[in-house]
Amino acid sequence: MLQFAIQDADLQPDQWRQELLDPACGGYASFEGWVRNHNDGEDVLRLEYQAYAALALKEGQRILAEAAEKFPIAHAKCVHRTGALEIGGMAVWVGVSGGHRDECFQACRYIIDEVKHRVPVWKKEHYRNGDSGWVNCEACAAGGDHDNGHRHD
Amino acid sequence: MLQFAIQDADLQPDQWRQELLDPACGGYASFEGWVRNHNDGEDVLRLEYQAYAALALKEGQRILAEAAEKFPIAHAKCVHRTGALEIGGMAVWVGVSGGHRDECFQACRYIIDEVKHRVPVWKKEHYRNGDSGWVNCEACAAGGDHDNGHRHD
Amino acid sequence: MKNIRIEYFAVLREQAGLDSETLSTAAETPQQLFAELNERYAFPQLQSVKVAINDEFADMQTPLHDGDAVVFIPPVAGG
Amino acid sequence: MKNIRIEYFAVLREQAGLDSETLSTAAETPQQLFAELNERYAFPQLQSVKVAINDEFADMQTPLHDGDAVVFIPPVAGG
Repeated sequence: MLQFAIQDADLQPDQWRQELLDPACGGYASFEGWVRNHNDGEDVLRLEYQAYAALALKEGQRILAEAAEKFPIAHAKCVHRTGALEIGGMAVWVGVSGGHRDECFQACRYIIDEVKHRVPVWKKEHYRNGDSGWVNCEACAAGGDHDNGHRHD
Repeated sequence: MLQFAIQDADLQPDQWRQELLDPACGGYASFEGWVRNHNDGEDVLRLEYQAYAALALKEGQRILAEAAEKFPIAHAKCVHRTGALEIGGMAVWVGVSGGHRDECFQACRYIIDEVKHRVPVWKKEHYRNGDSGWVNCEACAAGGDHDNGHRHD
Repeated sequence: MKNIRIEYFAVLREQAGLDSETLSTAAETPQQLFAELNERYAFPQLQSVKVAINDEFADMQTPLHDGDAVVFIPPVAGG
Repeated sequence: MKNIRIEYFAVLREQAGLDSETLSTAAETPQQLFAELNERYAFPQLQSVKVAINDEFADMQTPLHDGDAVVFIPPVAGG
């Protein structure tokens, strides 16, 4: 099973984990992206995610297929949240099951890395100081250099 | 929070995940080790885990401390199961939360790798053909070479 | 002239003040179309902009056809 | 002679047929103690065996003291 989805409601990892169970699998790796209370030195109050759904679903599905081609996994699922999220909210979830832990970890990492760079989803941060900005948008966020790939988890 | 535990009852990852929530964290990585229905070409019916608890708890706790020293994570927890497990049962769980995904993935992987090699826990596999054997025990398991570090997930 | 449907997301949606519109344009490529829209809406400067035509990634030099649906994609930031 | 408490796990427990015992022994080190036990129980051959004294990993050449608790550790296989 390889499935990418987008939804405007709270993510349900406990439920989706069940979909990846397989008696032939010895490992399961998962990742959750949570909304942090700070980013780039700013206090973040909440976030807002927007997706270009038609293309995001295609691109997400392609990423899962690539992961399954590169690593001998059995199942992978990824769901991205849209809409308003509070601090601590879950923005994205990835789950992977496979024979051994090595392929599970590698595929899980591959999926989240690619999703963050390729799937057309955008987030707007709302700061304590009243500012807000679309992340990775040079001219709209305070504080400039948003070209650091390791900053937005 | 850094906590290693051993228990003879079913693992409860959904509950433990809550303990790792932190508004300063942007990422959460977890791993589950499941009992596979095969290993080394043999059909496995069930497994039995035995732990030298007093030392396992110390060594497990040391591993978590090492992970937190090597990678800038916030919280990590690992629980290992003992006793009899059926196919699909969860033998070990690791959860890590931190600021960014990179340290979460790395610490989670470090913990499970070290736990598997250093924590005094042993498993006995019961095969469909009636045989059984303590994994990694040369003379007792059928089929010989158990020195392959990537075989037991 | 061709009719092109344009959908806006993120900072482009905010700056254009609308989710989507259908435009009659002489633009031959997404590149030309984006320049035309930029004159109208004065988008903020972006590190990069990609384009999708009919819900697939495309090149900014791809010839546009009457009835195409175009989306300009500012740098993404999921997760 | 010193009294040593020995706890067995996994294949060693199965082969010895007991969980633990207290032994009066002349062995000076875990290495010597293991050889003595091996003569009695004929343990299967192991790739390696480690030792813990009083619930801490120790060297097979560490001097044993009266009252020590010793555990021999066959290759582990958790997860």
